Amino acid sequence: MSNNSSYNELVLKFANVNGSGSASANTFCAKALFRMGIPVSAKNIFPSNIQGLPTWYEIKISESEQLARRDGIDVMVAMNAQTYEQDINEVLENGTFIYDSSLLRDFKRDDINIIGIPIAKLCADAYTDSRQRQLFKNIVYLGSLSLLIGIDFDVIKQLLSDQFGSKPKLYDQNIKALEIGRQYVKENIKYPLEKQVRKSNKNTNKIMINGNEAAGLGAVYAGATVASWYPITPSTSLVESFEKHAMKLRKNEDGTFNAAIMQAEDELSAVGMAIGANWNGARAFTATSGPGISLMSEFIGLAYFAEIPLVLFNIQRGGPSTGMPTRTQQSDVLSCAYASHGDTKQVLLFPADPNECFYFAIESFDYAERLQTPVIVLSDLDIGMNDWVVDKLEWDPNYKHDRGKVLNSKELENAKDFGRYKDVDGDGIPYRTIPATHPELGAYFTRGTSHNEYGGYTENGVIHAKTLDRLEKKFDTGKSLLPQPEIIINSPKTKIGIINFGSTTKAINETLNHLSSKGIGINHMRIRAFPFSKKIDNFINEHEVIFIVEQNRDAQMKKLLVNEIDSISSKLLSILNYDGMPLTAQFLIDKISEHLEEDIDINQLIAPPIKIV
Amino acid sequence: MSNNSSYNELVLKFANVNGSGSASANTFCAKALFRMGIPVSAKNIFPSNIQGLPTWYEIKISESEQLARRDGIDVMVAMNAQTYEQDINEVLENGTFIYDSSLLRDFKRDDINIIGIPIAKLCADAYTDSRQRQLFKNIVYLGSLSLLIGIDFDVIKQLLSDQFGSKPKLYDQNIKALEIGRQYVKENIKYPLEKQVRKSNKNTNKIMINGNEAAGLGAVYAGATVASWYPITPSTSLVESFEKHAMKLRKNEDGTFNAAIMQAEDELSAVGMAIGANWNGARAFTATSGPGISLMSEFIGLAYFAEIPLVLFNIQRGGPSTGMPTRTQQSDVLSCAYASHGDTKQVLLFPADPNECFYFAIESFDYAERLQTPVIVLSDLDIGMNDWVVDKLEWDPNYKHDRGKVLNSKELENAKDFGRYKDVDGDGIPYRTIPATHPELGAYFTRGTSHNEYGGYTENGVIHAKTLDRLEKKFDTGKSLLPQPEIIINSPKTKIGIINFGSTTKAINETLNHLSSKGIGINHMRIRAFPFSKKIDNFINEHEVIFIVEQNRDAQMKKLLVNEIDSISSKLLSILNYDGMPLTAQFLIDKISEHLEEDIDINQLIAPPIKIV
Amino acid sequence: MTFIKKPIFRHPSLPKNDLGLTYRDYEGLVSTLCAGCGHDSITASIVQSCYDLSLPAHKIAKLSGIGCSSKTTNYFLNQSHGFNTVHGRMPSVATGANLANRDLIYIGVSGDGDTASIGLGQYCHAIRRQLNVTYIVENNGTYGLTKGQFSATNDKKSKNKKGADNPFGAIDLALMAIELGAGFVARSFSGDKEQLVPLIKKAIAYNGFSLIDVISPCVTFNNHPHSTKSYDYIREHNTAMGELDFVPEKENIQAKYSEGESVDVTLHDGNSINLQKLDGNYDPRDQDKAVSILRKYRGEGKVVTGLLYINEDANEMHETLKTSTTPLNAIPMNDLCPGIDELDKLNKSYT
Amino acid sequence: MTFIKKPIFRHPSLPKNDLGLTYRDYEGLVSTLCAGCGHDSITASIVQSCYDLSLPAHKIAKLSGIGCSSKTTNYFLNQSHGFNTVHGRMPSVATGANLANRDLIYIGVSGDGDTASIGLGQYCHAIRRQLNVTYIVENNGTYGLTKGQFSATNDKKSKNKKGADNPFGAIDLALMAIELGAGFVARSFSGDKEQLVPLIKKAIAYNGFSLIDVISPCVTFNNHPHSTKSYDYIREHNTAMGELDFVPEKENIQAKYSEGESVDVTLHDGNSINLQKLDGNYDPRDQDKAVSILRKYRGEGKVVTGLLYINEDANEMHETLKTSTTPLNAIPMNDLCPGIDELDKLNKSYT
Ligand SMILES: Cc1ncc(C[n+]2csc(CCOP(=O)(O)OP(=O)(O)O)c2C)c(N)n1
Ligand SMILES: Cc1ncc(C[n+]2csc(CCOP(=O)(O)OP(=O)(O)O)c2C)c(N)n1
Ligand code: SF4
Ligand code: SF4
Ligand SMILES: [Mg+2]
Ligand SMILES: [Mg+2]
Repeated sequence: MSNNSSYNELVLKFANVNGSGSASANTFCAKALFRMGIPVSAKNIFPSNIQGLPTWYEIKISESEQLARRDGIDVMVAMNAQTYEQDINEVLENGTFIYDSSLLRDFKRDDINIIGIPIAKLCADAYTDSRQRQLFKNIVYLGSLSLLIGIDFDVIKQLLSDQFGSKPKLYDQNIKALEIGRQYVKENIKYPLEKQVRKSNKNTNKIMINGNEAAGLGAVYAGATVASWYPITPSTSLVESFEKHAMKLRKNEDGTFNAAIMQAEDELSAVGMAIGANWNGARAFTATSGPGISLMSEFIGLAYFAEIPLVLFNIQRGGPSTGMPTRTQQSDVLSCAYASHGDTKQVLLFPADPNECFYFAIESFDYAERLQTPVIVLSDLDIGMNDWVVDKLEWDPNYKHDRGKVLNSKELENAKDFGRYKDVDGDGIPYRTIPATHPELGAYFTRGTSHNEYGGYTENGVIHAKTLDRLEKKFDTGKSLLPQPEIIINSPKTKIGIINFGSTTKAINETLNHLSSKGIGINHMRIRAFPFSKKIDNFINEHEVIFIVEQNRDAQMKKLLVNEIDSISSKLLSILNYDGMPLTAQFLIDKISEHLEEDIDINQLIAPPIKIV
Repeated sequence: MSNNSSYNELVLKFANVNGSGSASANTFCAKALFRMGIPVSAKNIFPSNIQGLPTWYEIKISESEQLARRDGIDVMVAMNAQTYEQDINEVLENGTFIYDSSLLRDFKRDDINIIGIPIAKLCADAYTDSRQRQLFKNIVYLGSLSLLIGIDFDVIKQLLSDQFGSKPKLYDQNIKALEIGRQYVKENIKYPLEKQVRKSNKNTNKIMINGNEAAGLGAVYAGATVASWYPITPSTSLVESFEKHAMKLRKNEDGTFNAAIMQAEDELSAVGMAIGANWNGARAFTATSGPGISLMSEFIGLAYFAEIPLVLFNIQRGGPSTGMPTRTQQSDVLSCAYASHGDTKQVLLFPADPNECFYFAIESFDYAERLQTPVIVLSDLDIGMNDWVVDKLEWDPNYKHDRGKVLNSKELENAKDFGRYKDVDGDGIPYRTIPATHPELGAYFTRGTSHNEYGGYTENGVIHAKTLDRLEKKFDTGKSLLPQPEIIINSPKTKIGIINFGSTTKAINETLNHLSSKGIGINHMRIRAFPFSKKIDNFINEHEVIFIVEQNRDAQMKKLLVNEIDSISSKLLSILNYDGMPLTAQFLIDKISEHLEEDIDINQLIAPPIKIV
Repeated sequence: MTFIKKPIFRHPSLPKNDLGLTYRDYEGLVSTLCAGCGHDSITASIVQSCYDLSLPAHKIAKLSGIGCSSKTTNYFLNQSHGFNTVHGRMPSVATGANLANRDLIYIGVSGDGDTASIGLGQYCHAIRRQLNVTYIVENNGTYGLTKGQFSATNDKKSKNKKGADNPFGAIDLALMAIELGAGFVARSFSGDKEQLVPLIKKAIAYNGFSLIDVISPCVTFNNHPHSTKSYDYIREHNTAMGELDFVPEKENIQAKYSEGESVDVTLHDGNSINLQKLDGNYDPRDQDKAVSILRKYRGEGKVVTGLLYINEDANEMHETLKTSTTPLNAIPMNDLCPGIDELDKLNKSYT
Repeated sequence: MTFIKKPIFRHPSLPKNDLGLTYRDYEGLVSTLCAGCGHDSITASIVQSCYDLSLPAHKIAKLSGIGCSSKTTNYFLNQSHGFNTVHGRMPSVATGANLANRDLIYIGVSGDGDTASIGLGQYCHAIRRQLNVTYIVENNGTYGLTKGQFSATNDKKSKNKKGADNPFGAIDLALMAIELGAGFVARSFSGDKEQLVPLIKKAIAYNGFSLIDVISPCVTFNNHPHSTKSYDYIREHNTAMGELDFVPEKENIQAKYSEGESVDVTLHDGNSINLQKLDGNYDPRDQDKAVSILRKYRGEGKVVTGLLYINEDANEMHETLKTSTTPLNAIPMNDLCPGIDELDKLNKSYT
């Protein structure tokens, strides 16, 4: 063992061919490290393809919990000859490059440690079936690696026995493959490497989970009963998680299920079903990404305007258009916030990790029913499909699901005059009824056309504008109801702040730590929901320079902030008319005069025109 | 004739039942006034229904060319008993209320002049066929009105003979009906009214036309050959105009047409067809409104990302959702500017009246082909479906359609290395080829997935980000190419400005005149296109208070301005990453450090953190 | 025809059904459709059917898309929840609603534009799932609400209001439904209440997807050169004025004919259609027969009406999905939420 | 299977077609589909057909939606413009392209998810318009690219990769096409080049909508309990690991059988299908016969292959629309723009 040994701080990367069984093996490795109590973070970088293309898996191992991605690889397990060249370039000086030396290669880098293991040969010797020869290559390199970086073999064994518990033969065969890899290292290679791992205790009360698994489970805990969806990467596994858990936890004695999962014919249909089910009093959701959001936007506008609860998970991927379906981005912020034509605004939630996906999945239904409007949970591929180490999921037995303002039969009888769209409480949120509640009371007509307080059709512009105003008031009500931002004041005196949301949080924490160590204090706010809480206005007003970190080109969250926080653009005064009638000059004159008369500052800016007409 | 007579300044309104033939009659009246040389502006306020519901038609008559709508009616022709009550309330003091006194009524308003004409009875006496009795009521009240306010009968006759030229019998019958109305007035009523009209000379070189008619004709002049669409109010008549003119002006000797009009099965298909046709080198467009825009958004994103020219007319109507299909709004600004998921931005044009609809329809194809991107012309119901008096349409015989960067066979042979998405000229605009141009050169693969400079599939985040950057550069190129704002400096010294776009311009002009007359000078800028010209930045920077006038609730144009003009929200600094990979801390640290080091102002804001880690 | 509220006065001597309700109790708001529109006749037949069946209106949900036809859900069953969704997408909303509560009766009303054009995909897939809905297409071969464009069910030979030929062939929604596995497929005529009411009643009783494709003439579809003099006048007048803005009031077209008989019905536009009623011996359980009879009469330019096909064994959607017999919207949150112990187990599985 | 560029070396002795081109000249990029995917066989048949017909590749436009199948347009005809549009909406883009230039040959490639689910409406309406396209559905009964969900063409009885039953009935795209008036409707099998190549050639030559529904097995569809021991191992392993991420390399399935014969073909998943080839006496011009033979064999659980229906008199879209014989994209702007005199006349009409 060299004196330069360092522990639990390295980036490990696997380069494979997809469809070769490597994904399971690599996940297995991350899990073993997790069980050793070491903080890890794993990223699967896979192609939009089923078999034969390059795929990578990165594990950041960091005792000091700096768990954002990092360029520059310490140990590269290069199992795909097609990408050797690019893979070896990523290895840091003094790093290690492990490859399948069944075919020897000269890599022309002498600043790194190149290890050849003849994996294909080892497997050809050990197995006769061609598919086993293929598949076990993954386990063999895992075996080798376990010795090279020091993964506890007992942990591995336990993990294998957990996984193959009921299938001892599979267990044995996997152990055998591991041993092949270990044996080769023992006999041929100096081990362990300088960068290695050792047991730690950082993962007490932690779990390893991806966001889609957590969100699907959250929807089960939320009491959702209808999931309608159309397959699309990277959202598919969210519905699969819901299905798996619901089918297991909600099975009745007669073989029926207290849930319905419906694969729709497309995204329009998927969201239409979710709207229909919510309208009819079930908790229903859909999940999609990218193109699906665009296709759903007409229906999202209907739900907004007819005030139907709706939960929609958008697991964002690389856009625009079909874009990069297997890469992560945060580029649907604007298209979701303003989804649909006309004056529409949607409630957004921004989970930062799988743990928050679970809670937001639950709360999203509460918000959707309380506010009677679509709630879009903006996760992304990084959160949704990668395994993260997070706090374990908690459940408060006293938690009560908030079904919002729904009138039951008795309440309907006591109500003086039920009007579906009346603002009875002054918070902009009307009362609704579920079909079949009462034989004579509470029926109303739901429509996407303009309507009066009773749901009746109207083309009266004044009533239309009043409805739009109430919807805006309702939206404002959301500001205090929804998750508040997380604010960390690193320096009470600094005038510099940084804002982020979603999956970039780990990188922010790491960055702020780094800057702190250089004596630079920057205050941090993580946005968790739109409409924006007043605290967000305050944070922005209290700082003079604010960085906004986003994973998109168009600075979409910044746009949303300047859009919604008037103090930022205070010199622009809006004059708005939206009753559907062509504008009159009198309306304008009145509005402008009001401003001129009431605001002394503005008054002082007046100068006479060149010619007086 | 009273001494209080006033001329050519009044608002005339017709209240009718739709499907009763009133729309033609009322348009006829406006046309007659127009032919008398009087400035008029007509607004049709109709229900989303075919027969039996209330409908109104307003004509503002203003010699002084104050042609925005005005509340308060001078002469109301109330032909719908269902709405008498609301109609009479709109009449100004000393105004006139004309109704069908076949059924006498006491209206309890003695501050106005109430005139009863037994129109139904007159028609019952004059006609035997029940449908003629119905239809000619409209002509009878027109006849009465012509005497009451003084519409030149010769003008009316000429108009009738132009309209029914080839059908002398129809002409005679209409004249007869007019005379019935006139006769009754002559015999029973004191005429003319105080508010009347007389010949003027304001309409030389003017025409009366609606925006959809003009835009459809513009598309013919633009050389568009494919129109694919799905019926939706208020955009339908645009395609009908294109069809009418193309079928007439583009008929070949063999009976075929140099145009194809395709009614698609829905909006997704309509825009898909337009994209396919443009991809294949035809000039093609679609027209829609409200819900159609939402449905088209996936395809709009494809055209943006694959860089396919596309012209889309959005004749805006009242939203959200199905909303008020027969009312006007400007509430699709944001949903069009950011149509589709991912980082997308669309070129918008904002015509202010039918005249500009004609020119923008032509230019939109030039811009779409030059920039290889969708161009959305944002008209609205007010412009699109109402008849406006505007300058006549002009055509410059030297005008050459700009087909953009399309390589022909010879150019392909001379080109060293054709790459569909290469930025050869540094303006962000690549060269394209039309299928079948050359047997061996120029073929490329068009896709919505991420692609390299040759159109090849890629999942390389760096290449993806480079493409997005080039698209942004191309968008910037649009800033100087597109129509510049119209700026009117009413007062060089004032620090107050007003911004508008589209159909509100008449109201702005009227307002500014009014304020001018009170000594208040406000400078005016009319925005005509997005991306915003630098002149727009300048105007905003040069004023301290700016009113922004919009026909929507959400201040959508203001949002677009603060979004795109960084000076407005200069304290927010974006840090953006969009290569599809999870964010690294190093990336952040580098970006922040750059700012801290380079910008002295920011540097001064630094304070140390509470605890240094 | 008017937007004035219908008087609520109920005559005490009106007949009552088993629930003690009168016909009036099943009505909706006053129609705003054109006088003479076939859709209004269908509305009346729906009211009659629900009254006859003594259905509790609040247990019915009525859903529609967008169009004149789709507006009608507002004109019947005031005591039912109604949902005017978006154009062409009613089937998905109805599917979701039904998933949430399998115990309600679902009536879906759509137009030929709504179903055969923009909504064709959703229509086909709702059928494939055997959604338990009574799906009524008010088929007028045109886009009424947007003023008379051709729809995809319009026969190739016919002309539109401007005299233009319909360029493309008609989609036969009934044939399509049979092919896709709909359990109950019928065709009728808006003016034939005697046939329509029993069909609606059977369709409501049927457990699965039931289509009734109802030919429903549109008054604005008014352009045939062979109509009366005065009519020609109106047409010419409209043309000269450049706009179709006079819609003469018409009577609903009625048709009475017996099983096995055929009848020529003249539409508002002067065109006529030949309706052929299935005879009493026709066995609607034979799918092959249904397909061939539809194809045969279509070939002869005839429209065959009646119950074309019924599959008495089809599994409706919930049976296939094995959803709980209790409606999903009625299961208490406590039964749906697995609680803390399960979460502990799950947490373990994530380590 | 690999993303390495295909070597451009061409053997000088390769046979040449009438244009002097070799088979290689009709190829595209190297496929990235799974080894053994049926889609790759279809690609080869398309290449063969175009080579045999001596088509100038640049006069062909190839369009597709999204899916493994839709990717294949990149794997043939490198000299043709290709367009991978959006999921399910290729028919509309192809319609627009065809409107712009009626002189090109259009090959549309789609999957069963792309066509029978999200794209069903566009598919039906493109047929109705008799769009002149060779429309090839690479039908594997599953969503390959999104990892094995059921598609709407999947037979009710079959199971998916997780062993779950397919709940809903299959949509028969060929039957649907015939009903909607497609002029040319065929069905084939990816592994039967001898049948497929002539069908593709005929379809390309046909002037109107030609559908070839090609059964095309998917390797990942691998879950049948009756397969070999070693396979079972992989399957169990995948299940235990919780993810299907091992795709064993397979051979393309081939099938050779003659007219009138039937053959059982075992798929990668161990399931088998029975293919029944139409015999030489079958007259594909009889629509009724085509419908009934499809219905009959389906009833027997068999898949009938061959040219099922052809209408030699159908009007393709441009004939119906009366578009100019010169492609619209080739008419000079000067001929399209009416100019100043017409505008003056029009201005007058607006006064
Ligand atoms: C997405 C969308 N596109 C277009 C429209 C406009 N539109 C309203 S009704 C209608 C057609 C209705 O035809 P049909 O369903 O046959 O009903 P009908 O009026 O004939 O009864 C259309 C195209 C719309 N409301 N929404
Ligand atoms: C709008 C949209 N929804 C979903 C997807 C995700 N998606 C990609 S391919 C595919 C299914 C492909 O199935 P199929 O057409 O049968 O092709 P195969 O892969 O089986 O050949 C889906 C759902 C998408 N790309 N776009
Ligand atoms: S336009 Fe036609 S379909 Fe619409 S209400 Fe009138 S008659 Fe009925
Ligand atoms: S997943 Fe199936 S359809 Fe896709 S490439 Fe592989 S074998 Fe072919
Ligand atoms: Mg219709
Ligand atoms: Mg498939």
